[in-house]
Amino acid sequence: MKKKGLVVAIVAVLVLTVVVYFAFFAGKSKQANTNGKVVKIGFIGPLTGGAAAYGINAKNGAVIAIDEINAAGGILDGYKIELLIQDNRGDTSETLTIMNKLIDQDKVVAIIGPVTTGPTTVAADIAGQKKVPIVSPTATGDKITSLSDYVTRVCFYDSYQGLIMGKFAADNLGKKTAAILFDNTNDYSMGLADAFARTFQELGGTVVSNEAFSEGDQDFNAQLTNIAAKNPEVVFVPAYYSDDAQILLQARALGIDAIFLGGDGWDSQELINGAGVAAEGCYFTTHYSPEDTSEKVQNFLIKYKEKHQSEPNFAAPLAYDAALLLADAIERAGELDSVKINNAITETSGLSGVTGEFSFDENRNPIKEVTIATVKDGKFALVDKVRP
Amino acid sequence: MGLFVQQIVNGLALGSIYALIALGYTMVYGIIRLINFAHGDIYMIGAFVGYFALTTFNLPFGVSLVLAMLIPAILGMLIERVAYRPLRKSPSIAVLITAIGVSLLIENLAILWFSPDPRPFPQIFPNMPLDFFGIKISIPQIIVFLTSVALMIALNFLVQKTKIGKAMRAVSQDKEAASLMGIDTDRIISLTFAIGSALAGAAGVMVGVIYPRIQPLMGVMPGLKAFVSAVLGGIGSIPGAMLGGLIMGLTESLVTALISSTWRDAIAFGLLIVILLVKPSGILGKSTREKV
Amino acid sequence: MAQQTKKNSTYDGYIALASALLLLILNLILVSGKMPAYYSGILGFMGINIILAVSLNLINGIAGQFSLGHAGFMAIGAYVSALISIYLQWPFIVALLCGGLAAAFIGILIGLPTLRLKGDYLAIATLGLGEIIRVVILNLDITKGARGLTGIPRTTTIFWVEAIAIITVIVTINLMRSTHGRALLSIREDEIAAEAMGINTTYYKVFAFATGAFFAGIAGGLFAHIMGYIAPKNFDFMRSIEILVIVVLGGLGSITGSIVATIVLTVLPEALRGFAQYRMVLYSAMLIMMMLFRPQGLLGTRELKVSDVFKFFSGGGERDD
Amino acid sequence: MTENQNILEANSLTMSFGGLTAVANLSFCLRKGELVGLIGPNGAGKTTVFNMLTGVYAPTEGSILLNQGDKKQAISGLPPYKITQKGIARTFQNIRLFNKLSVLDNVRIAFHFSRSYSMFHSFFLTPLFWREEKKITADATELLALLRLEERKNDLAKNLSYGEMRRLEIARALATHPQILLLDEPAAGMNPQETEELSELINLIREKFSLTILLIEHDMSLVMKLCEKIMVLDYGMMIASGTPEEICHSKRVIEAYLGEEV
Repeated sequence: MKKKGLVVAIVAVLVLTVVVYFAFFAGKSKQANTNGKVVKIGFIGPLTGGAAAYGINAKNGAVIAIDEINAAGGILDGYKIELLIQDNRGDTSETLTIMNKLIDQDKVVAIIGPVTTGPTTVAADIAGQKKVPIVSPTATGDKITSLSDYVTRVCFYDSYQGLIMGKFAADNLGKKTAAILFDNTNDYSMGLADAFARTFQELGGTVVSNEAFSEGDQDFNAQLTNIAAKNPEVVFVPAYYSDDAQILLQARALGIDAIFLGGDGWDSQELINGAGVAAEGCYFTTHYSPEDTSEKVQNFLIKYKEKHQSEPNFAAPLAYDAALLLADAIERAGELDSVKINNAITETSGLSGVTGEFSFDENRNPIKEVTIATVKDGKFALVDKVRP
Repeated sequence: MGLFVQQIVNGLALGSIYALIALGYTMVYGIIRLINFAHGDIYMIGAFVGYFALTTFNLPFGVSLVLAMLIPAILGMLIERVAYRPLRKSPSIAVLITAIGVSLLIENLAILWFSPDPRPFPQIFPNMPLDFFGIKISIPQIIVFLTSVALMIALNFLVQKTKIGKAMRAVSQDKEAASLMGIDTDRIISLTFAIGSALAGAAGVMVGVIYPRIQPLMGVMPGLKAFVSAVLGGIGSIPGAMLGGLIMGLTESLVTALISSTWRDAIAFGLLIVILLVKPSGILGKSTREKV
Repeated sequence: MAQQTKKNSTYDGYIALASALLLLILNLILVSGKMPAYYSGILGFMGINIILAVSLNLINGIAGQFSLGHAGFMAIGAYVSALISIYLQWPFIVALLCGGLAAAFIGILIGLPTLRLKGDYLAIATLGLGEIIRVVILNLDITKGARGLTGIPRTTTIFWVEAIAIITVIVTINLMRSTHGRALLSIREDEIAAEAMGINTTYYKVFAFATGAFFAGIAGGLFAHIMGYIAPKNFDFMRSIEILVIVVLGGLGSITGSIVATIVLTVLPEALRGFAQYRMVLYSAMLIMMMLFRPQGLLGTRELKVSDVFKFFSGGGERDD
Repeated sequence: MTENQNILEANSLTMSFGGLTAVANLSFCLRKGELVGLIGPNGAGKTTVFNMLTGVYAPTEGSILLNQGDKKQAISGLPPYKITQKGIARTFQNIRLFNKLSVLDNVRIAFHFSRSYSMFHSFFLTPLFWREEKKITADATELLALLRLEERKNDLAKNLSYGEMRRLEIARALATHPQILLLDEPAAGMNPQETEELSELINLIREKFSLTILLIEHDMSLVMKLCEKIMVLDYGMMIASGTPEEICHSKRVIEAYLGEEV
């Protein structure tokens, strides 16, 4: 019996090795089929694990952009882009390995990703060391682009959004008391909360309650009950849409009728699907509005739905834009040299994508309009576009 | 004071869900001494079955709840048959690793099939607060609490009064003696998994009702917390699991309200360790002395 | 005498194993300059996992104390050594040692009360302790909470990792062969009988816990200085589970088993990389199959010896545990 | 030191578990070199007495004094390993060997405190380590030879026969260099032939190591033949003690055993 077990185990390992080799050679032969003229770009994001919803959306968005570019004849006179997609499970050590693999083994010229801030922090270091540019679609942590000259992002950074919302609450809405409910296991949420509180107080408002929750929480009643007791005029919830829907529902069930405010994490059809009427009248900052009638936006939305039979969340258009940005930069660099491509990225100006027109500040953060959206009659509606 | 009572109400609703999941843990542990790590994932499957029954097939709530108990029950039996029964005589740690493997497998298959995106659970009951002397209790909270209590009473009846229940208790006392008494222990173990999984499935639907969001990894933390609840109450003891679940829910709610949610998990686990040190058998468990 | 030669060959096996590892490290030093970062990175993680697995094996497999909180000790080592490197700029090896000692200290502190528990209860208590450590780190200011600690010098090289991994393995194997190692084994086998043999079981359980925590802390320090960035998420409960899976897969109590399993489980996900979303499904399915067909782990409780390899190639590799 | 000195004194030992009193107000002495039998019906509290003497249970009341040379010291309440180190060794009624270790290792473990070296030596395999290990192995092998287990020294303990397991338990106990040896039903499960050999063996080790032995046994013929003194326990109380002949004729003992088929 024992011997049989050992044999089975060994066979299993061997079979796997064969499978691996197969995968390896399959990868090789695929490369051979594309007749040389190929630009390799890496994609890193969580396709499994807790953050997979963003990773998969981002991947889909990037793929749509690359397909469009290739269908239109590629870049640099006939070079086709090959996107090498890697799953980092949202894990930092996986990211380190993947960065090394993409750069050393696969010789990519640039990388789209990582999607979340933690892994991007790790990737930034290696990108700088090896001088290969990375463009993160959605990593909003304030510091990441200052970690290395080779990190660019197409989304806003955390405190920028918090600042805009704080201003909006105090000036546009004219409110005096606010409560904050944030995810303190998430740096994105913490960053927005800090910036909101700072701005709101500078403009004369008072933060009457500051409550925290942890990733994966389902029950927000305890925090909301505390908030209800303070009776604030607005509640700022810098979290992701599925948490937001929960919070809205539970808040309304507790009889809280304050105005809810949020960041780009709110931007998903799922917010309305999940929260229903509870979402009415909330405001949030975001990258673009699906209601935007511009051809670029509508074209993207149609393509996404066609290909994936689902509504994209905000990660998809941002990754789409990241891919556009890279392709544009490679075109302008004129050759497949990572350093030149990076320079071209920083020099980008007026490139128009789904989420707006891109130029970059000295820290390679995008200078583009912030959209403030609301929910009206079960639909997102554009409130304002704010320029810094 | 009103605030405090309000937090207790919140804690009871959360606690009743922990209690439902904890029951499955406690029953399985009581009968084969296995921490069934996949139990939290069965709860997730229950939530998804409920979701599809309510949305895709437009079934009424009662039917959906029954389905969400039935399918996890079958899944629970299947897991026991395929993954745990062949290891009945292996060291417990090997079975534990298998359980972890099953848990990972279910989670990752669910991500593949259902996509990792969180889904909003359909709102069946009006999301409005009822006011009891200043204490606000929402209709979903009431539904969840009452359903959970009803299921627990039913389970207690099953275990205490029926023949099957007696057989289950006998097997958990002494497997060999029970089989000598003519009890088909494999069948009873299978049945225990079925009942425990059905309760977890029900808990999944309850969670959908009260916190209407479901996703493939939703079972991980509640699973862990429910197990802690089971240990807290005295593992192997059914009233213990109920008590443990309620204590857990109340503690979480009060810690979040009075201290901070960030310390909540630390305090929940701290409580567990204190209980284990003071009374390792849990609040309602019976202590056993090793014979020398 | 026949017995004598048998004994000697066992020892030869260990010595040969150690020297094979030493040779490997010499090779690594030679090529590490030229090695692509992808491979040296994987080797680095492999080495760290070997340290973690062997140290957990000391607690779980050798002393028989079911611990599920290893990531917590790793976290303490990682944070302490990283903070020392950032704020005090002490030499790398000193920072590592401080991390290890801090982990060992916490190990003793929490080991003393909890090691009265047994089996599954101990497992759950240690799981809870690991989570408590993580939550504390999440809430401290100096650790920067969920934002994570950036700016850790990336001093860890493949040389450091492999050297420390080999030291860990050799020290553990030496320990196992001594009277102290036998004391640990006796606790695993039967605690009451061990006490009756005059063995201070509490002392040895805490010793195993502290030593395991020490090496886990060192591994954490290496990890922090390889990544340059650490966050509480790196040390969650799944991390403890990952290490436990390695140990059980290799065989509880078998040091060489832990090494073999680490290699398999580091290479396997890497190899499955092409399957993207199916990767974790395959990994978990493999895990279940392994346990069903070989619940005692790859090597059971025995050690892989050089003579086994020769026997395997000469066609007589099968033997009982 | 005289032959008749008391080596162990137990004074009014009481052990209760919750409401149940397993041993009540038990006092006795062991003289140096004596071989004493402890008998009584099932559940009389014999093993509980052993557990108190070896520190597994701390007596609820009463004290145990150990005489070594001139000094008397209280050992009640000490942890088991300290009591073993002070010279009381035992075997277990339900055999407790280290099953997955070799026979040799089972005995080597018992040399743990008498032949120890510091952690440092085991981490770095110093010459002292090799020297001590060699001695430990030699001593263990010698003990195994004495108990006729030498041929099985590389087998796992769980693969031994029942009689061999009992002997290995004795070897292991002897390796802790005891002055007092407590044997808990050493002949249980043995056939008459094996029992006969066992009684010779007990006499042999008693001589060789000048041991004081306290023996729990159900096999009356063995007890009568071997012991110089017998103590009879019933419901946790000593109902008789004396020479085998006195016990045979004690009314209370016969009453206690009446109805019990021994």
